[in-house]
Amino acid sequence: NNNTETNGGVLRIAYFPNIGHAIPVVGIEMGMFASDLANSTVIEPKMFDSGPQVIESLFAKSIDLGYVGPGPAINGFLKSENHNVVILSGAASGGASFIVHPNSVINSVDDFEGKRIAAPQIGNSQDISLRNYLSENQLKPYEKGGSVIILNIPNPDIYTLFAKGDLDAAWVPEPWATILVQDLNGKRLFFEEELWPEGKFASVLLIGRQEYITENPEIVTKFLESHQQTANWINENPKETRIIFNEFMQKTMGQSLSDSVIDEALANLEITTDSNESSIITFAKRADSLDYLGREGYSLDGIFFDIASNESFEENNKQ
Amino acid sequence: MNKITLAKKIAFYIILVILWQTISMSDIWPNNIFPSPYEVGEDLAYMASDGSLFFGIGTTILRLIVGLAIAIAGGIVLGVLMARIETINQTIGSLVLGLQSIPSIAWVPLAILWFGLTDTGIIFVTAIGAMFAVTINTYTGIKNIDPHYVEAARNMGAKGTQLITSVLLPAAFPYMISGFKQGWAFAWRGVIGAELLFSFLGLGFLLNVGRQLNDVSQVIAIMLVIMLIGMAVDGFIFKKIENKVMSRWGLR
Amino acid sequence: MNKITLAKKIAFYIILVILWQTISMSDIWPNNIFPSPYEVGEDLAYMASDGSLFFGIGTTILRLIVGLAIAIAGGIVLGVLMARIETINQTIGSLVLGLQSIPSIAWVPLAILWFGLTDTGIIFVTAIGAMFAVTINTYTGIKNIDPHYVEAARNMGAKGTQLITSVLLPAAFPYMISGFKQGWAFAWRGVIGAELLFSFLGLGFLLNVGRQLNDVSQVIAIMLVIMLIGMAVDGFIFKKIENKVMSRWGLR
Amino acid sequence: MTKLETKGIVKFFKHDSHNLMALGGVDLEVEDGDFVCLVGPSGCGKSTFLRIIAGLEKPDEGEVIFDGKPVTTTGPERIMVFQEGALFPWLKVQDNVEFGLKMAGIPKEKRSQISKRYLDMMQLTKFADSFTFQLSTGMKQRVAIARALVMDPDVLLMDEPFAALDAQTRDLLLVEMQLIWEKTKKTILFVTHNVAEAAVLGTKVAVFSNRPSKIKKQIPVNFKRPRLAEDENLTGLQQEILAELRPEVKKSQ
Amino acid sequence: MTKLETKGIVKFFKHDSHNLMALGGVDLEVEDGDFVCLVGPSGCGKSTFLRIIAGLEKPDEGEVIFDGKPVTTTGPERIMVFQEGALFPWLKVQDNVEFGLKMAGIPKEKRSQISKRYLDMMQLTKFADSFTFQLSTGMKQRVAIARALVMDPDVLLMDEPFAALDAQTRDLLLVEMQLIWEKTKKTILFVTHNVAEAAVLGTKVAVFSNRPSKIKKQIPVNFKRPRLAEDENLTGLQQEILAELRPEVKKSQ
Ligand SMILES: Nc1ncnc2c1ncn2[C@@H]1O[C@H](COP(=O)(O)OP(=O)(O)OP(=O)(O)O)[C@@H](O)[C@H]1O
Ligand SMILES: Nc1ncnc2c1ncn2[C@@H]1O[C@H](COP(=O)(O)OP(=O)(O)OP(=O)(O)O)[C@@H](O)[C@H]1O
Ligand SMILES: [Mg+2]
Ligand SMILES: [Mg+2]
Repeated sequence: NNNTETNGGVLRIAYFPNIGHAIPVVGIEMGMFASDLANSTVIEPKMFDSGPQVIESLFAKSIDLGYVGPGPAINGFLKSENHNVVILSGAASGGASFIVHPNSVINSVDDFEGKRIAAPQIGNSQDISLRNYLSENQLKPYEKGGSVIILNIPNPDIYTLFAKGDLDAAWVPEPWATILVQDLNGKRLFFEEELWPEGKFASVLLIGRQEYITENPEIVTKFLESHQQTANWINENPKETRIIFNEFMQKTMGQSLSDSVIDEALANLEITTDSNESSIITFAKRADSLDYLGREGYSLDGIFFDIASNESFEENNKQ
Repeated sequence: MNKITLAKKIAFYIILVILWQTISMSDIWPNNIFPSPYEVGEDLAYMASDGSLFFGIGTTILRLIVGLAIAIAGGIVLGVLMARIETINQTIGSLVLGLQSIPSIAWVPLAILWFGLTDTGIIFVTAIGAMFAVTINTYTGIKNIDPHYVEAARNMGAKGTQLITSVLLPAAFPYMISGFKQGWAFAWRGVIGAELLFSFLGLGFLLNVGRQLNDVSQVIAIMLVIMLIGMAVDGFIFKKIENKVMSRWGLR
Repeated sequence: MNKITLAKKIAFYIILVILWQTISMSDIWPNNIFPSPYEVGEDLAYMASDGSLFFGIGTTILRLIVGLAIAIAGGIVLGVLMARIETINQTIGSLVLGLQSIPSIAWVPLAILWFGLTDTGIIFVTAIGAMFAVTINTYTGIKNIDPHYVEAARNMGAKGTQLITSVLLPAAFPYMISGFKQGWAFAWRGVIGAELLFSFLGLGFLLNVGRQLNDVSQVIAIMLVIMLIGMAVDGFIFKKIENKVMSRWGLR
Repeated sequence: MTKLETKGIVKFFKHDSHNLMALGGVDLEVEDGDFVCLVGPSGCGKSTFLRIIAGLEKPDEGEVIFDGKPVTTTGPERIMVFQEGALFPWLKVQDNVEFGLKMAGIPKEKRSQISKRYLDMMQLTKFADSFTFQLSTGMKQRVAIARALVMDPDVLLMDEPFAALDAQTRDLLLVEMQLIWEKTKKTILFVTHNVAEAAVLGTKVAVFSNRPSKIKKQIPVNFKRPRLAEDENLTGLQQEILAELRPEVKKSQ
Repeated sequence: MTKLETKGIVKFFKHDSHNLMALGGVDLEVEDGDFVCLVGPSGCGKSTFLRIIAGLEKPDEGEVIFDGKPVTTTGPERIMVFQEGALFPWLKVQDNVEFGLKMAGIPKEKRSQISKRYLDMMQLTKFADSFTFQLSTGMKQRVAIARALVMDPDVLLMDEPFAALDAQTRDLLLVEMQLIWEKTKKTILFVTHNVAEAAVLGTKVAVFSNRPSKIKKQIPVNFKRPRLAEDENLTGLQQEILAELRPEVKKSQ
């Protein structure tokens, strides 16, 4: 039944087993999503471990909504037919840090020359931030003739290489940043939000297929309400959130994180439904300057799906 | 296998495990990079007891069987067509050689785009990695048939489909088996690779989970399982078929 | 290849491209899932013009060559030892069959652990995926040598290393070639897979970039390159060696 | 009555640089019930000639006339016994013998009835369920002959069927072959490079010249049967055949 | 002078269910310069006997005595010519012939000097650079003999070297073999199943009994050389050998 066509009675949601995705994790584990949508829709959760895969699945219509970072969200919008992939809401802000290896001497950007610095996959938010940060400081990556070696690798591999001492630093999201600090004595040089206006930038977004959204305004409206309420609940109950998250990890991955890691990681990010549009526009500019958005130029017109002004939702609101 | 051989084998594996344990207990590598056999065993036992291991094995094997069946059926048809119709050989044949050299893992991104994160996608990757090996071996097998067989059959009135099913396929069978064997090897690699990248149930998924959690002992545990299944398929299924064919052909 | 065959081939590929273009222009699949050949060509041209394509190809081929060389050297030594010393065959031999059935992609997590994000890690994955195929074929080749060759050689005074280098290896060569061929196929799959997961330069990396940026036409462009290189290696290097050996052995 | 006739059969083969004229116009007339032995230097085209008659190869010139009509394809009335036997290793002996019947769509029961008769005739009944590799070379040859006889062809084309046998087995089959011929009254064309064999078996021995080959001489053989290989009466005939053959073999070297 | 002697050679082979006694105590004395032809029913153990003398197989009982000393391993003084030739397909003709010399560490120049002589003797000089598949069966056999002679062995062990040849080539080699033997004065043990061959070549013909085999009879041959296969003088001798052989072959069937 996990086929490619939309089924009115089922809502397929993609998310990662990751602390930044606290809203879907809690919403699904606590049954909030399910109870808020109870009489109309079955929630079908789908777990992923990278943004591009979520986008691929949206393209293939095997999911309806998904939680991803701004990098994949922008990519998805631009690469989809008729801009079918759009941003519905925010899910988290902040929560990435620059961690330096204990044996490495990096005290500021002046020490970056010749260092090996890791970030997750190409085109991911931390990757964009890192590369932009370098160019703002007149540094170039190795493959562009510079001296800073950027290694784009999945977070778990960053951990491994960090442990082995193969890396000088890493630009990673939570909870990996905290894990590197607590487990491996990494030094947090700075929080990424320090580089943003008001110390805020969108780090997790709720996106969806426009097609699905306009065909199912009722479901989407209800889901967005549930999404908002879950966010509120999390902010009011950080301790319970930690317990739920850990039980979830134990159940799905067979392992859990230490309480102190989760607490610190949660404290380092903000669970919010604000999609911080200006930070997304900045991300897109930066991605474009890195050649990530294709050669024909880009436009973000319509990336933020506006429920208030959409016809199908207007009708829905009237009813 | 006589007793001495068996004893040697057992001794060898015991020594291997002891060596492994010794190295892991010494402090050459930290434990999270080089786990001990005990930890690996523990992980295996845990996965077995909560059922996730067997569910993973079952899922992978099911996908493998479906994918391999498609690959074998498609490969035989394509191979026969190439061997019998020169134009097909000259056109599609040249493409097959190229497609054969695309690692099946390279199909994963396309498979996700085309089929989504579904069983179909994984089966597609599995089948496409194996199909061309079967095709090429079927083709070679038919081309290498002793022409006397074909002439004798034609002389005795065999034609068309009859010729293919009664003479060409059985005569090419020893070659085709090595095609199946190669196909299985590629399919096995393909299914694990696809599961690892799709991260969607199965042994490859368990491998990926171990990796995501930096749990080297789970990684090694799953590798052992993969290895044992591979050995079992090679040693039981293929060895048996090969022996049977070889002895029927009088080669053994 | 005569003119008609060539014409057929060219016509076939032209038709294929036209068909592809037609399908992509029709609205069966959206363009982001099924790009047109024109877009793919554009991507290739772009990657060629900024040099990243050739740098990628060079990197991958270099790793392949080193990995394959290690696999062949190691495989031959191990194969000879297994064929000559029964105890090694009974112990390590049984392990080799198992290791052979571990998809090389499954080694990636361990390779990252042990070697870090280095060329060494990728070469390790490449070599280990290919080595056991060479081993098994060398072993089989030596075991299948016409015993008369060995007896004649012993009778004329060949012993020890001389026997191995002057008789066993040349006599087993036709088998070993198919081992090399299989080894190359596995190594090629291994190096691309490793690069894709390591995401550290090379063609596999470019494939991964295309994937991360949801750029299907780059994915297909790289697949075409992978396919062409594979065809070239199969068609030039191996076909040549095979023809040479076959004709020297009087089989063609 | 003329059963089979070849008229001016010419056959070229392409070799790397040149065209080789293997057959240079072969004329042969075979009466119904004849047992014609064909001898000639190695490489002169004897096998090619048989293959053309069987319809497995097309002549470049000339034609094969069977029962007064020209034939160009294979047909169940002209069945070939190959030098190597060409038995199918994936079939049991009985299934090998029944192969042609199966292709003709004859039902299983009928098939096994027919094959039983010929397995019997060839003293192979005990081995009906064996695979071919389990047979000695002589037995394999007998299966190949049974497989051909089962088709009940008018003409049997045999290409050095005894070449690979040791002396004892060959002597045995030489006798059997004559019995079969007498029993079945088939027309037989039999290629051999063994002059004694030709003298023992044939009602007629046709000697091929060297390439481009023609039929140089036809020698009738009229001794009473069964003839044996050791038969001293045949020595003179053998000498006569050899005298024709020797200069051709010389030319071919 | 006795060059080679075997005393009570016994050899068993394991078959699935039982032990097969192939050789049942073979005693043979060979004088220096003898040309001994060994004949016997198929499967009686002739090849095994040669292989034991060559040191390629160990007897279960008995011993091989060479120049008065027992030998148990291979040695350059006892060289075997295999039935199939066993030429190395990866080497050119000349390299095949020089193989034993190379193994002995003789330098290249010296090697090619020696091999040239034997290639000449075997009329193979023109083919020194050919690969073995480019040779006819007869030529291959000559290369195998040259490869053995190059080692300058005291004893040459030949296992049906002419079995695969056609009649013409065989006749030629029968003459050459006698010339080689006269030129080189080697001691030769020659296995054949062809009685005529044995009569033409040997100074002595040893007939094996059926399994468990012994030497049943030794027949000296004293006709003048070169003898030819057609030689009518030899007919009587052939009959004598056959008379010894026939009952053994019967038993073996
Ligand atoms: N398919 C072929 N391609 C090229 N030349 C061929 C082919 N078949 C036969 N010839 C050539 O035709 C000639 C006759 O071959 P054929 O096999 O008919 O000889 P033959 O008389 O049966 O010889 P033999 O007694 O050795 O079996 C030979 O010189 C051979 O080289
Ligand atoms: N390696 C072996 N294993 C088992 N049995 C063997 C082996 N080698 C030979 N024999 C048996 O020993 C007997 C003698 O074999 P050998 O090859 O010496 O016979 P031969 O006299 O040379 O026969 P032929 O004339 O057919 O060559 C045969 O019955 C054979 O089955
Ligand atoms: Mg012929
Ligand atoms: Mg023998």
